[in-house]
Amino acid sequence: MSTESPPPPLLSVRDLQTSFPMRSAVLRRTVGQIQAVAGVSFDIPAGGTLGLVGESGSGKSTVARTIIGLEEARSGSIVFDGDELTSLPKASMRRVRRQLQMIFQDPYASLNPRATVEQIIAEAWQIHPDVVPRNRHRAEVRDLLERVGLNPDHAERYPHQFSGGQRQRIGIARALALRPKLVICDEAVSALDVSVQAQVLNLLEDLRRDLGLAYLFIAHDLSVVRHISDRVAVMYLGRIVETASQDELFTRPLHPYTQALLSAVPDPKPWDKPAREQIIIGGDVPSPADPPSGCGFRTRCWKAEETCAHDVPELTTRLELHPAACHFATELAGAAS
Amino acid sequence: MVLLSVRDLRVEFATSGGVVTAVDGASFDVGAGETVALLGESGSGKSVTAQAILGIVPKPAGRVTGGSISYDGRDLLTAAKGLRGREIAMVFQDPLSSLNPVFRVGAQIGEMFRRHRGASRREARAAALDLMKRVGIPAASKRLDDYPHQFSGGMRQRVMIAMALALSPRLLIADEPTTALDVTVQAQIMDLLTRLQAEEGMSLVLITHDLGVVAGVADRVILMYAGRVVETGSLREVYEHSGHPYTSGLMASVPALDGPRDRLVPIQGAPPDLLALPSGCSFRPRCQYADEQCAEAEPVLRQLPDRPSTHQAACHHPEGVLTDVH
Amino acid sequence: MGAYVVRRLFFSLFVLWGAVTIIFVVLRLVPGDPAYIMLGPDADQAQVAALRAQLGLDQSLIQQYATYLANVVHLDFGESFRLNADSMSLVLQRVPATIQLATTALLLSLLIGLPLGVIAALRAHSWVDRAISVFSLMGQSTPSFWLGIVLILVFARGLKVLPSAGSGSWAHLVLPTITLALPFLAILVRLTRSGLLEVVHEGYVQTARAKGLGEGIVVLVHAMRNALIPIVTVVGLQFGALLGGTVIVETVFAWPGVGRLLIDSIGRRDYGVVQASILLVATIFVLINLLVDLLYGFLDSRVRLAGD
Amino acid sequence: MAAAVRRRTRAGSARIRFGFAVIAVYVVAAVIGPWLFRYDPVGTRTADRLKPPFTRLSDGSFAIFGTDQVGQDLFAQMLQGARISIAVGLATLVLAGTIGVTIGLAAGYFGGRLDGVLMRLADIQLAFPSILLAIFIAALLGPSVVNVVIVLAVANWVTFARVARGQALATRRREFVDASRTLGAGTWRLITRCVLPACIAPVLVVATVEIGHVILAEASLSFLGLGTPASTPSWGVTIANGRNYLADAWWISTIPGIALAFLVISLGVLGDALRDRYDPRLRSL
Repeated sequence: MSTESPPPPLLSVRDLQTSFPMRSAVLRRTVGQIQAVAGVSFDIPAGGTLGLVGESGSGKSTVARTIIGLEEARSGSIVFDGDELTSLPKASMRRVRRQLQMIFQDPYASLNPRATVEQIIAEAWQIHPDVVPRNRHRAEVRDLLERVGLNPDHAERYPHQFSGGQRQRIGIARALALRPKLVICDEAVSALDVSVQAQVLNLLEDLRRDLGLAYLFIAHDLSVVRHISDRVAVMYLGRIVETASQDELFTRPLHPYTQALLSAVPDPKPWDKPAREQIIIGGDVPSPADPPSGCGFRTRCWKAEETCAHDVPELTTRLELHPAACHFATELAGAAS
Repeated sequence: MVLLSVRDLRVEFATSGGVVTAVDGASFDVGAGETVALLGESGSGKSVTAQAILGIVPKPAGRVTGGSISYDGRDLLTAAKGLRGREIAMVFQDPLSSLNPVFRVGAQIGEMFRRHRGASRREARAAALDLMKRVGIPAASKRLDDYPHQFSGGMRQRVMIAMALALSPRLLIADEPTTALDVTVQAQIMDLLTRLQAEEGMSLVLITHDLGVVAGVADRVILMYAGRVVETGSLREVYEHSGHPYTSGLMASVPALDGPRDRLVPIQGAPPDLLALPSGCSFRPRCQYADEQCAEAEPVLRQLPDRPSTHQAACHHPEGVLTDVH
Repeated sequence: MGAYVVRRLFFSLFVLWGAVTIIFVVLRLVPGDPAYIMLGPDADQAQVAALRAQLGLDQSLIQQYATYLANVVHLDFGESFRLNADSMSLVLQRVPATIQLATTALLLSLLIGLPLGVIAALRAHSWVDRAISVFSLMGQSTPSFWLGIVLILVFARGLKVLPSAGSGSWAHLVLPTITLALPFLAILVRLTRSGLLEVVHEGYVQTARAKGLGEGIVVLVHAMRNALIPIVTVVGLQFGALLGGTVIVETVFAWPGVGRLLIDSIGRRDYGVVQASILLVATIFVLINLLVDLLYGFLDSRVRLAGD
Repeated sequence: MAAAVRRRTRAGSARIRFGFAVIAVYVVAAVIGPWLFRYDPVGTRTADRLKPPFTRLSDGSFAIFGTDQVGQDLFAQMLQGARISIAVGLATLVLAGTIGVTIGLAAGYFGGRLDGVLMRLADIQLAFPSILLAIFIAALLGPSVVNVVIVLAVANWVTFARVARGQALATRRREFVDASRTLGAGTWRLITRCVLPACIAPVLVVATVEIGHVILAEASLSFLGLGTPASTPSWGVTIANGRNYLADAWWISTIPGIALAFLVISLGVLGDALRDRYDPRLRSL
């Protein structure tokens, strides 16, 4: 890209594959693999935010869970801050884990109902005693609560005493406890009411600015992803089909799926803009257990031709365009502009 | 012509924490052939309102304690049972849990004809097949004998819609019909609903929390907060000239899909706790315009200054909202 | 459905094999020489040695297990040296009486338990529900051997309307059936009530109401069909308790079934007959549960079609 | 939703108080009763044989529940029986609970092959009606208090294993467990801090119901002559003895049965009330 070599990315994922076993009816033997993630590559620079969008079954959450170590990668590499996570010994993994944290979707399920807020946040320091010494737990918990916009005097309360938005703030405080460099937000604002969602989005932006955090922001809501991301990657059936800067992707989508996805998002003020033609694609996302041959999107694509059934389109740049995994990306670019 | 008229509806629920007024004096009308959006976040009472219209408020915890609902001149609070399914139909949020897992979908649709019209098994089956084709289920004849769990989310919602349409109701209430679905499928279902509404000429009440979903679809908007109607009017009027601070706050909370990426201006505070509502205006603790008047008197719906008479908001200080935002 | 049936069949066979093995293991694990235990403390060395040879106790464990399995497959549990007859045929003679008792008790429980459960659920938290719940709790908590004795005291000794023991007529069947049925019936009431209450708040019940169906159809068709799924499973497992209960009831009422034979044989240290009876009851139980599983698959397509 | 958050049901407080009160009376009677009313297992007083309730005996003592076939005071005998029944019940529960919860936790948390093996074992065991298995083992071991505990524990561990396994399965997939995992928590920490605490309430509920069943089973075994030996007169033994004197002395069998049933009913009431309060699935009703 530029002439001087850029600093290495904070997180670099290459050809990541994650699969789940599929069992037979009679003897419950493993008879095959469901490819939840079928070869995914991306980079996140320090302090950057990559938005990962996709519908259910796209594998976006599995990507997150594999990076954080909740699922095992079948192949591929995950390099975080210079360490290869897929082959790291357990002891070193614990050290690396500190730098890599996650915010979960469900603010009701992600907090242990039997623990106080202080216990939930300080658990991180019990596991990693070198981060904060025991006598500092109380003070640090209060600092963190203040930082995420909660009353520090509520440290002794239990999760059920908070509202959904407040609980999500507790989850954020827990993720920050180990002073991470990268935070994975897996649908972190999806379960919240719109009015509260905006509060949490603003908080995430403030934290990025103040702490220099990088985010892998996973969501199905395109406007939320656009709002928070520097770069955006679109996933479909276990693969990234298009990736570009936020600005590029939302103004000049190349992949037919991205175009359909953007077109499907309802506009709250449609009368403000010139009438746009809505693309409504038929059918559903195919099952990852039985994906179509060739291009995964071809069964719902209006551009699909013979070749799409045979060749998996690669995620590469065509002409001067940003990467899109479609045989007809150049054609579609012309049509879109 | 007004088809459905809700007046001062009150619905209470007994919870272990005390009695909660889920709907607190809501009034609105739905005209024949009209599409109305009932908007609100969690705890607004929008779904309970729909349950009250159909007479299916979960008993014994919940009960209608006041007000009236009339449908085509008939009192729904007493006559809902005879009209359910025939005149008024409903589609729910989660199509998987809303379909009976142990019966084939063809039988579940056909049941409408068998139980209401006394159709034979064969007639019901044929009618179910027609409906499934009409709502766009591919290979419908093969899928009649499938079970709900064998369908995708979007297809299940189509089954629900087919079932609701079976007896050509004049009013269809759709409670968050696309919330559980993916964006591309949501577009399909909204498209289907609007198409069917036009074909049937029925009234459609769309209940949702998503300002965008109803934007291109609904004629009118009824916005609810903490069990009360806080703003109502034509959709464009309400969206462009919000007269209630809650409405304008919601609009400012949604990130845009185009234009500049400005910092969001969220509504402060948390959604209302129905067990501990403040005096006067329920929105008061989250409102920048709130003053003593708001604590003393509960605002009623009234016409907004210099706006059409149909555009009403329940706020003591709509002028401030109108000038600040626009 | 085919794969499901095959899977359940395999599983039943596997469970039976496990039951046989447990009996073998328990027999060998018990401290002391099985031959000595069987013969009792009065036996002399020669008798013990003879029995050891007869039981194959001088062989290696694996050989013993193989012989044992082979014998079981041939339904050969040896001669009952007390009754001078083939153990298995002794047991088989007693099976009809036990089946008769268990079936009537099962029918009685279903006929009374299911409707009571439905009524309790429909009138949840009313006085009717409370009364039914109290009855059900008492039914589950009353020791059946004691209930049997009280029934004899009242109906046979006191009122003299029914026979106190033995078999032969329908009148003989009444008291044992009631005694055996009561705990099972009580469990059925509870299960039906809680099963129904669990599903009445489900979305599809709301849908059924929204469809304008009558309350009877909503509850008895849409809710009940789903509520039955867990009920059927637990009923299958609880049927084991009912079978186990026959041992006690047959003892109390001198009913000539397998249970009484079992207790008599334990008293006589007739272990061939003991094994044969236990294995036979276990087999009946496994078969019942196979039926239950198939019924379960019929009721719930999700189970039947999983993985097909 | 705010309403749901606040939901802290105090369902069944009256039933819980009733259950605890009755059980407390039984426990107190079992602990101190036998000191106050001496029972001599081998004593015989022919003059006082088969006396009905409320009889003044030859030594001037008052037999509120009458006497048995050897002239023993039935009330003293029942106090002794309470001690045995409750002790056997508790011991069995501790044994079966420890085995069951350990196995269930391991199966549910680790899943996979281990789960498969352990749960097939449980399935096989369930193929035996538990009373039948108990009868079989008891017949081989011979009657003794320790043997009864072993037999009943073997017959009842599966219930605990299933509950613990179900809870472990449900809990290990919860997001808050994933959250601890991403913090770097090890297996031991996850089991003891997240999964085990989630098991405690349901296991206690099951234990309450189950102790009633165990006490019933003990009485049944003793009634059949396979439980506690005649020298330790548990309620089952007493009822069995009375069977032979039904015509002349109804009280010998009847009164211990009522005492037994009342205890088991109280345990059932308590268990139900605790379940209503702590089982979130039923709480919403």
